[in-house]
Amino acid sequence: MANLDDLYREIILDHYRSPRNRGELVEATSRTEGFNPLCGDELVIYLIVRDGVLEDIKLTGHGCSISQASSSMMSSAVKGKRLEDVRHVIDRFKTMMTLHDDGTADAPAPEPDLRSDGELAALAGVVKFPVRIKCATLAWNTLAQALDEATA
Amino acid sequence: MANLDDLYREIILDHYRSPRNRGELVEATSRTEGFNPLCGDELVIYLIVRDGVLEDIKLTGHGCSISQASSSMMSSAVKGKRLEDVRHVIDRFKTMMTLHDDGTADAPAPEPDLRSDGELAALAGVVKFPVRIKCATLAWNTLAQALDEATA
Amino acid sequence: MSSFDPRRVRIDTPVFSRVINDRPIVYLDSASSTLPPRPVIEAMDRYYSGHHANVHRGVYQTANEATDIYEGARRDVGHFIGAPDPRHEIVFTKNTTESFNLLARSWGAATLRPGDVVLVTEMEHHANIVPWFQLQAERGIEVRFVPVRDDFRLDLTDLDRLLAGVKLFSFTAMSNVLGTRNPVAELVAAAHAHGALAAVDAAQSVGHQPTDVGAWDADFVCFSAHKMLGPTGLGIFWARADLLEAMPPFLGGGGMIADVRTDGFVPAHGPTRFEAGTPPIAEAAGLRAAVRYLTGLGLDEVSRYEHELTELALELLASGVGDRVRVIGPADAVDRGGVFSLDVEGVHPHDVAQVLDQFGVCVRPGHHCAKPLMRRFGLAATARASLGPYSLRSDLDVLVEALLAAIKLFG
Amino acid sequence: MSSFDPRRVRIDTPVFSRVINDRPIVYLDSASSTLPPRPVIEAMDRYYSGHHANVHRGVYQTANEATDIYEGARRDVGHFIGAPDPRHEIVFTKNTTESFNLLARSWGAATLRPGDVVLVTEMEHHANIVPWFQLQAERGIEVRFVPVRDDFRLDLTDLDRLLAGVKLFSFTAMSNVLGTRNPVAELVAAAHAHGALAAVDAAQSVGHQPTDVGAWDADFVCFSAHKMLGPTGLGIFWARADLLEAMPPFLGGGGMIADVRTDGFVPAHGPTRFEAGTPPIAEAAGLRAAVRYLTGLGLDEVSRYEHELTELALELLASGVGDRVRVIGPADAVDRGGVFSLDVEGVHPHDVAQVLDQFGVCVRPGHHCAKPLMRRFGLAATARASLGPYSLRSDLDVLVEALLAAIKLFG
Ligand SMILES: Cc1ncc(COP(=O)(O)O)c(C=O)c1O
Ligand SMILES: Cc1ncc(COP(=O)(O)O)c(C=O)c1O
Repeated sequence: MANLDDLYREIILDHYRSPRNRGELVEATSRTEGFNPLCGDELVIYLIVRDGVLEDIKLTGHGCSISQASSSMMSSAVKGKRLEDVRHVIDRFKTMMTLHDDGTADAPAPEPDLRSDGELAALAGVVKFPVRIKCATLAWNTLAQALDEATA
Repeated sequence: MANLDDLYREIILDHYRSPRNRGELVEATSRTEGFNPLCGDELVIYLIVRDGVLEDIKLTGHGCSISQASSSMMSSAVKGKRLEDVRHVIDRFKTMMTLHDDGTADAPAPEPDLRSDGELAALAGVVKFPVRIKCATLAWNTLAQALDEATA
Repeated sequence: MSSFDPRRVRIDTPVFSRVINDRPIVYLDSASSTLPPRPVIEAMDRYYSGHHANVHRGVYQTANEATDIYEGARRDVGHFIGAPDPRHEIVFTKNTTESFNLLARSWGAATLRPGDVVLVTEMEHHANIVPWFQLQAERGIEVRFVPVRDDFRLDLTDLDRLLAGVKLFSFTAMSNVLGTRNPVAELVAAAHAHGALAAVDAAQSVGHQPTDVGAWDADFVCFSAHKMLGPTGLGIFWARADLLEAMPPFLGGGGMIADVRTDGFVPAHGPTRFEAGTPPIAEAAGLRAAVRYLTGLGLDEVSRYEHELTELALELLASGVGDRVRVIGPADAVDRGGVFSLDVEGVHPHDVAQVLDQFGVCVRPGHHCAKPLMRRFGLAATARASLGPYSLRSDLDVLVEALLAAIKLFG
Repeated sequence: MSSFDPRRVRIDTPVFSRVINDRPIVYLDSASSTLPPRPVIEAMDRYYSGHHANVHRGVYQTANEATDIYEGARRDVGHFIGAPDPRHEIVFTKNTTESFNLLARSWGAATLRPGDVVLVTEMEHHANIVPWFQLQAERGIEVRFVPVRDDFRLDLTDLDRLLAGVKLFSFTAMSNVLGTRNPVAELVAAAHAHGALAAVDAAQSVGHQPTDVGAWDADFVCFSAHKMLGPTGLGIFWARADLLEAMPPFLGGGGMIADVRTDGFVPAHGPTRFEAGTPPIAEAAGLRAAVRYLTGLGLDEVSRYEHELTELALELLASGVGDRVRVIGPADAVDRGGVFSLDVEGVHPHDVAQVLDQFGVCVRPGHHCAKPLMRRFGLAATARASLGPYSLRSDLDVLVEALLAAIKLFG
């Protein structure tokens, strides 16, 4: 039986209450919208990408604690990183969030490099609540799309 | 439990094997088609109506034993009758064939004036087989329509 | 004291033996779907175990039995809603949504010309909006909305102006988000006074209060079996017999034809014209049992009971949870059903529902397929609790306990 | 000897305990609808008794369970027919008929222009004819028929000419009247060679032989749960993922939208775009159990067994009932399923079925929703007997006994 504490870790609640990198970026090099039709969550990601580096990122929108915390944690995790490293984090995160057909996840323990990242590992508990996975991945899918657009 | 003998009375099988008043009427004053989409039964009724009397009637078409026998018996019962008497027989027959919402029929015993008519009473057993009622009434509904047209 | 006993209904309803997170289930999602009592489940079980056969056209015994069950359901559900002539007025569809699509694609497409207006309300379910938008896109009709006031009731001040040029006024008897009950007979009369027909979405009302399509004087009524203690997979479309007889077919296939040649087809008469293919037969058996069960409870009793519980719920939600919980719907129990859309300050509806689940409390977060209404009140979602005839006062107590826990967790 | 035992299936199927006119039921109407085994009935019972809730959007436990059951059915039935990616390819409808209407009204209406040709065959069920006639009437497409030969097989001599200008070739894998099995992969290849897409009506085949939509290389496949030991109220529409993704919505309402405003709507992606309203959830639970049950039996085994029985039936009908019974369908068991349309000299099919009922034998009289085919053979109706995995040799003996009685009665 999945426990609520697995979902609402303290660090997640902290990001929800005090989201990082919140706001718009007037000098953004790209602006990308994400949308979860099921819950109505909405997200806008502003990026400044220069010389293969994600120099700055800001977010606006609304959603549940999981989607808000995930996007806030994401912004902290990728800000200032080289694009290939950002993509690598995205891939690892999405693997962590993947359920197989039989309902099991690949990574009951968080991925090593996410664990090394610290905070993101706190989101590993979300896979125990399959309906919430979409909440956690919205920001990441939107970021992936933003990078595709930024580098197209 | 309804018994097959209730349905296939000897007189019914006789009318099926040797249908009365079969054929077309070239001098017909009206020609009316009947059709049962459920079983594909088809019927054409030719009438000669003069001075308020159904002087002649002939039938063509195909269908199951009940619809064939019913139309054959009908033709014998109405031929030569005054129109108001024909309408009366039609009404009585349809009452005999009516099922109530609760699945019971009005006339477990045949109607007096149908009994007096003799043969038609043999069709009373059909109400015990509700899906066959449409087979028995096709000819009568078509005749009613033919009279409406003939007297319009 | 009324003889109605929700505990008996609960005993009849097997899902209530479920334990969720070590707590008995507190089912507060009847607006999404009601829980079927054992007689409904058993009617379907019995059907499949002893009578199953395809309907119509059969001559053998089980085929006749299946046909009797199916046609019996048509008759019984017709009588249940006061239909004068069920055999010529009731069409079985798969859900309310298909019923509205049938209305739009058959009656609508045959009747409406570019510029013709269909009037709906801002509190409609998407089932009574999207089919009209589809006609708008395909045929240039206009879709107009009756606004909703800040007190969550229809704003009828401009109704006469709104009804000008309207061919159909299609509105809900009760909002699945607000709980608001609309004055159906009055709205139908207004429509008729302007030469418009009137369609009623009875999905939320039919299992909770008596329905009389004749007293409403309605032209079309749509609802679902699964919201009146019946099974999934079955919707009902009622239409006045003369209107139904004039409607062209919608879905094409077996059972709805009089003839098919290699160069065209001739549709059949009556409701079967709209029932192409093998219909939901076992589901009809289930609906019939649901109608009988609800009739046994007495819709008057159910409605009176749910009204009392609604009064209590509104009180508890106004006072029992501090000032952090706002009910998006009428604050008093007058002309209102047992649906409570909650907006909890600082806690997203998704999170509310998640915490409530920990207490065994089943509520639904989201836009409840009523996005125009959500937008009207500046919300993306609410957490919705809703009652059925098996709901208890104690359910409301657990709801309040769980809401307090959610508020505490998110500080 | 194969391990497959029809007696075990019969023991699993409660309807077989029925006694009709003092005789055990002899069910020979599986082409109309199959009889569900107990695991199918129980799966739905269990669903309603322990898990019922509306799907999607739910956060609480039973809503998740219901969603898992529903989506699990999508996956399982997809794997059952060899669909590479069920989540993006399987749409749940209410029956085969709705599946074909979806194909015609969504893909067809979006793709076909006046003069475009849809090719069907003379042996199609109305479900695969009437929707195309509806498009013909509304949009001026042409509906063309592949003729049927006197030996009850498709006449493919002119196929290349018939395929000229064709956008879709839509045909049945097996005729519900003749029993004829068509060479699906070959016909699909011919369609593709002419730049046409191919749709397969698998209603009669999917419960009786293994299905592999990939080996067929088909573009669309339609079938019904109730003809594969599953429940009523559930149909399946399979489409290649790229085709499905490009299809516009059909029925409008809740669940199929990404957004709705007061001025329009944006449809959702994937199969849910075609699943407006509350779907047949319990029915999906039943289908899942049916798929599991059939998989347990082994479709290869079922098909081999039914083939043996078909051989026997053809022998008996050719020799056991004098020369008064004609089988309207291929005389040998090659490329043919267990469906036997009987034309009894001098006895109308309705009467045949009525007499057979007296022996507990369930057969269906009528045109079997295939009027163009009936006309082709100059018949108004036949009495059709058809097999399922629970059929026994002794069923055929009673059939023959009863046919002889019918012949005798009508002299
Ligand atoms: C070949 C074929 N296609 C389509 C159908 C229609 O199936 P349903 O009635 O489930 O829509 C049938 C069933 O009679 C059939 O045999
Ligand atoms: C008011 C109203 N109308 C229509 C519907 C749609 O019903 P269904 O999902 O059964 O088609 C619902 C159910 O959510 C509803 O509450």
